[in-house]
Amino acid sequence: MGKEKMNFLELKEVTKFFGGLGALREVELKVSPGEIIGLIGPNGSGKTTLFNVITGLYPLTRGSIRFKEEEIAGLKPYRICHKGIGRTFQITKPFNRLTVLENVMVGTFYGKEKPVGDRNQARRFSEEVLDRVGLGLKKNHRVSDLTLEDKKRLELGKALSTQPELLLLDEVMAGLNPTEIKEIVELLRRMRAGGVTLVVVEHVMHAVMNLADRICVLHHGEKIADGPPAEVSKDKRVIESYLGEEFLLAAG
Amino acid sequence: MPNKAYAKIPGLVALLVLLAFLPAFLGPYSMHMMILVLIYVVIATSWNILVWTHQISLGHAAFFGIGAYTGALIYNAWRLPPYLDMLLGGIFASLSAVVLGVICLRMAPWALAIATLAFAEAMKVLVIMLPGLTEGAEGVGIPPLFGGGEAARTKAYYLIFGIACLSVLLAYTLKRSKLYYAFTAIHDDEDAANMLGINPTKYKVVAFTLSAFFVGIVGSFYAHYIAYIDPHAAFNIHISVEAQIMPLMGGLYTVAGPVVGAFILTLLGEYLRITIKTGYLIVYGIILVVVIFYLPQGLIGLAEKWVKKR
Amino acid sequence: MDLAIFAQVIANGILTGGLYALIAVGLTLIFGVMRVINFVHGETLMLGSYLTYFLFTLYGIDPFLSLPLAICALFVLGVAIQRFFINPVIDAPHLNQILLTFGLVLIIQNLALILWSGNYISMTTRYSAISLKFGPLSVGLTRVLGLIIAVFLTVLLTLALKRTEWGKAVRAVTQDREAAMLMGVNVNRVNMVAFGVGSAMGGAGGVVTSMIMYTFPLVGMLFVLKAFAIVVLGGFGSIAGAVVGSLILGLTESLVTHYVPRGSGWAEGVSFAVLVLILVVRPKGLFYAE
Amino acid sequence: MGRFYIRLMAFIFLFSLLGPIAQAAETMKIGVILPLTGSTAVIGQEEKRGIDMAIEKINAAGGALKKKVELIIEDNRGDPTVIVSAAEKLITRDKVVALTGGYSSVESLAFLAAMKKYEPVSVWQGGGAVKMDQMYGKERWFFMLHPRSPDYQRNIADFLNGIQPRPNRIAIAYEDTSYGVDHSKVAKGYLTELGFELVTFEPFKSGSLDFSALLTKIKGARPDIFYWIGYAGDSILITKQAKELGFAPKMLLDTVGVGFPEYADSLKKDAEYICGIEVWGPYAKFPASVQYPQFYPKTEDWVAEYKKRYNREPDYWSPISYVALITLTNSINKAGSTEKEKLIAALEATDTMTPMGHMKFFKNQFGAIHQSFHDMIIFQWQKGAKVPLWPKQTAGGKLGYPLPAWDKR
Repeated sequence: MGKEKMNFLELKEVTKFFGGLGALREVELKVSPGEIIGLIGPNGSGKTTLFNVITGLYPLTRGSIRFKEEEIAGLKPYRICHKGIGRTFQITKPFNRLTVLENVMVGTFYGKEKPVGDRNQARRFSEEVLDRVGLGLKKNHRVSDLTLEDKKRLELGKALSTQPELLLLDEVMAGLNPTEIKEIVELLRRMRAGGVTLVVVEHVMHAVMNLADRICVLHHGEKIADGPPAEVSKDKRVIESYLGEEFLLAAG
Repeated sequence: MPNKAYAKIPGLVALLVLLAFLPAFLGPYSMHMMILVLIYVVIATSWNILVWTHQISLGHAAFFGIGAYTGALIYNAWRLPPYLDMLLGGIFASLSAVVLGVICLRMAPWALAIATLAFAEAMKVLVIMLPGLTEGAEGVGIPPLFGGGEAARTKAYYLIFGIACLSVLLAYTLKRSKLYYAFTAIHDDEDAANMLGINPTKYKVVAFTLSAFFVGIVGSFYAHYIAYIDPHAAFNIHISVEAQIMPLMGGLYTVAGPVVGAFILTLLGEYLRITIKTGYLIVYGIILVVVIFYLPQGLIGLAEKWVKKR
Repeated sequence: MDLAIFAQVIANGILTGGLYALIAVGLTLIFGVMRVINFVHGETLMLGSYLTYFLFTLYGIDPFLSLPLAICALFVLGVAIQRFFINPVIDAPHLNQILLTFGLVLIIQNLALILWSGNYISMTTRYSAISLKFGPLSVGLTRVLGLIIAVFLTVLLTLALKRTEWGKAVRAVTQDREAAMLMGVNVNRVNMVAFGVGSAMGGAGGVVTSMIMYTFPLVGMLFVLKAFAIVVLGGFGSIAGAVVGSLILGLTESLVTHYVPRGSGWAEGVSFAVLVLILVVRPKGLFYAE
Repeated sequence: MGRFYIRLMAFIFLFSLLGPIAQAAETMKIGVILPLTGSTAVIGQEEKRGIDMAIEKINAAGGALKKKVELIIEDNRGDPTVIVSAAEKLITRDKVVALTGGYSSVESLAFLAAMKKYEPVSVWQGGGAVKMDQMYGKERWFFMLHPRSPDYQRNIADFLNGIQPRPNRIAIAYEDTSYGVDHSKVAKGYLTELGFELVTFEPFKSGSLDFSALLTKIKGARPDIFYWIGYAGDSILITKQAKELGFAPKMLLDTVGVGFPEYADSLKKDAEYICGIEVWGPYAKFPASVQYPQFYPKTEDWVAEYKKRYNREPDYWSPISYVALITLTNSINKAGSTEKEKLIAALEATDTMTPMGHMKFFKNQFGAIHQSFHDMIIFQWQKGAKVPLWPKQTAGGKLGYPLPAWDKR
């Protein structure tokens, strides 16, 4: 906020209705390059829907989404991917018929408009990505043999394989134990250091409060707060509607 | 992995050599059956490509029929070389697949299955109702391939053998190509594939087109070989059904599966027909049920299990 | 345009649509609950029609009396088929299920062919082929009775789905199988009963078929493709969709037959084209709830 | 993986071994191809009844050339692809001396196309399309027992032309198969030639679930005569729905669909006054054969025997199949050899009375050199029985015309 950098991602009056049901109402959001934004809110508040709208899986009812000064609303997901936005899914979506390495190679092959043609080059790059997310040793495993943590890592790896500039992460820490969460947080920090901007949907409060530069809170499809973690965690509406005990529990 | 692939080569070469020298050993009837087997090898292999993208077609008879009619009508009109006819049959089938693919792509797999079935029926109606163009329900006769007779049959065998090899080679190459990654990603999770930069529509149409191409070619080959084609035979739902049963029996998603399935089921079907006089289709049905219950991965899956155990 | 004739064409379309609906409703119920493309449905129709035929010719039992009998018999058969054949592959890919049901079709059809020969048979009751006159309209009594049976059974099924515990469970499973399972719904039981009810509807279709047309061992094949087209058109699992889809198809065929030269030959092709066009606009069918 | 290929190859090898195995020539083998399953199974089974009766008698009379005649019966499911496989098998593997069978023109055309290279002697009862005559009529090895579509339609046209008062407006509907299309074309030619007005000329899908739309259209055209060219189930449904729609023109006429016993059994009094055409009916009165009384008794006796055996009325497919097979074995005996030219000569010399009528091959005007049966009978259902009305000299009753209203039948 207030930073005078170029607007990396800019959402204006983003509104999404399912039938008569408003899932997102006039959401505004600005993301600068290199930021980590935490996106929080109770279940059903519209976080995942917001991701789906940004990535083009759902058509927008109204509003505008600009990425690097270019309108991307209405583009198909694969076009948005080519523009440099990657994402993970809350329920991991691995390609079960492929090995871990092959999963990542899909993104390497197709993630950019001009795909990597050379197979060996693609394989090397994919292996690097796997090393970065800590799956280097499991590259030939079947996806079905992976633990939950590894599946989440694979989600990250697949997203990274498209060489995104902006990454939308949907609950990559859910269901993991504290040690695993720590590892993932470290991984995300490294990714940011590597130049990737992150928007993180997360329920694990202490982790997201630690990680994020800024926190956005969604409630019933509306943005009710936006600011540095310390500020947001004291916001009355946020505590009432969402954080409350849960935050205390998580912090404890 | 590479070792395993090399281990297959001697067997494969032996099989090809055997098939290449088969005409020397077989009587005319067995040759006829082998030609039918190879026709089904092509159909099953081609159909299986579509499955890689999780699209189920119940209407491959449409591509077969389009190929057959293209071949027969063009040959009767202009007497082009049969090879060219077959190529044109494939091209027309592919074109129709592009149209069908573009129309049906947003459908769920089951809806697509029914839509393709309807497409085949609609094509049959079209052929019947346009007798000026197609000679309608009475069917079209064509001079037999290579002039008929036994020598012609051997030639026909090598021709279909070549076509079958090409279609299997296409499947094999595809399986090892970049395209296979896109196909499988779409198969397993279309949204996730989309988010990794894959345009599902495009690759589904590609799969449809490739899948239809060789089926159109063998449709045209069939018309030339049998020397007579009619709408009910060309757009026969049994072709569409066999196209699915064979890969399933052999092993879906694999390259060898449809080939094995086509061999076994064509020969088994004929064997049952001539040995069990009444109700052999009951036995065929029972075999189908047993395969689905006890061999869901097909014979290739079974073979791989054996290999692993050893 | 002659209005009287137009009215007759519409009436024909509606009556045919009613017949289609009777077959399609059971099919869509089965699909909605189990996501199984069930080719056996045509055979339940065939069995229902032979049952009716034999009860009538051998024991003189009126088709209307054999209706509850056929419904019960096919219900039991449907439950058995579900229990022993469909249930084991309920989580298998669609394709395996399609081919499984296809295998069953081959078995049942060819058994029937051996048992009852390939003859086309039909029966004549006191009220068959009697025509009812409504002004200029002339319609067959049995067709109207068939429509009444179709409406009655569809309404009954809809009420059962709305009002009973089983109905609630069916709707829960149709919407989201996993969620229903988590909510404590006995999905296995729901599946079995749904398959039984669907098959019973097919059997009822057979009773009507044997009255208004004819039967032979392959009669199911005449219906099943069209029934699938209707189910897809209406939206898989939607009863209302199946009814509307049936009427659309029935009316399309009737109108095309009457107003297009050589229309009877084109009718089926046109109705398939309509199917594809509707699916282009609504890929999941008319009444598919997101 | 290697083992798997070995197994596969073993399988192929075993199969190829099956080919050359031929039994020692103890018996005289004759191949029969019939649609015993599939949607036309009803015909195939009727044909088989005639063939079963024939083979019993043939072997009781000493077989062919003093050998027992062995039939190898193949089911082709009514599928033209399967008929080719079946014929290939019979000729090259079973080495049959001759072939008989067949049902539809489509199958027959596929059969002929595939068999041209072997030229097996075939006494064939299937198919009536003129296309067969034009494409393969000159084949010396091919003998057609089935009347041609013009035989049917010429008789129909003359019959209609002779009705007093003469009808004028005729509505035609035909099934969308080779059979329906071929017959309708020929019928159109003859009828327009005689000055009839064709008020509709509509195809319908065989196996339609509903004819009310088509019948409403035809009813609206106000024909004197409704003539449909359809089969079995379609004929039953068309009759039912014509009544439901109150469609009662002066005459309802079909080709062969209304000839099946099941037609009248199913419809009872609604079948009354419906007219049809057939090659033969159980009411026919042909005398016994002079040369072969053991095979060809007078029609009445043959029908009685059939009824005793099968407890049903024969349709013409039984006797035509019966005659086909016996013609073949008789000719083998007469030729004294199975050598092709001698056999063809013996077949060409066939001239006998049969329960089906006079059996003799002649050149027809459509290009075929071997056609036999061509007399047709037009009948009307009256009081549950077929009454022959045409040709006039053999008429067994009076035509009910114009038809009474449906409720007065």
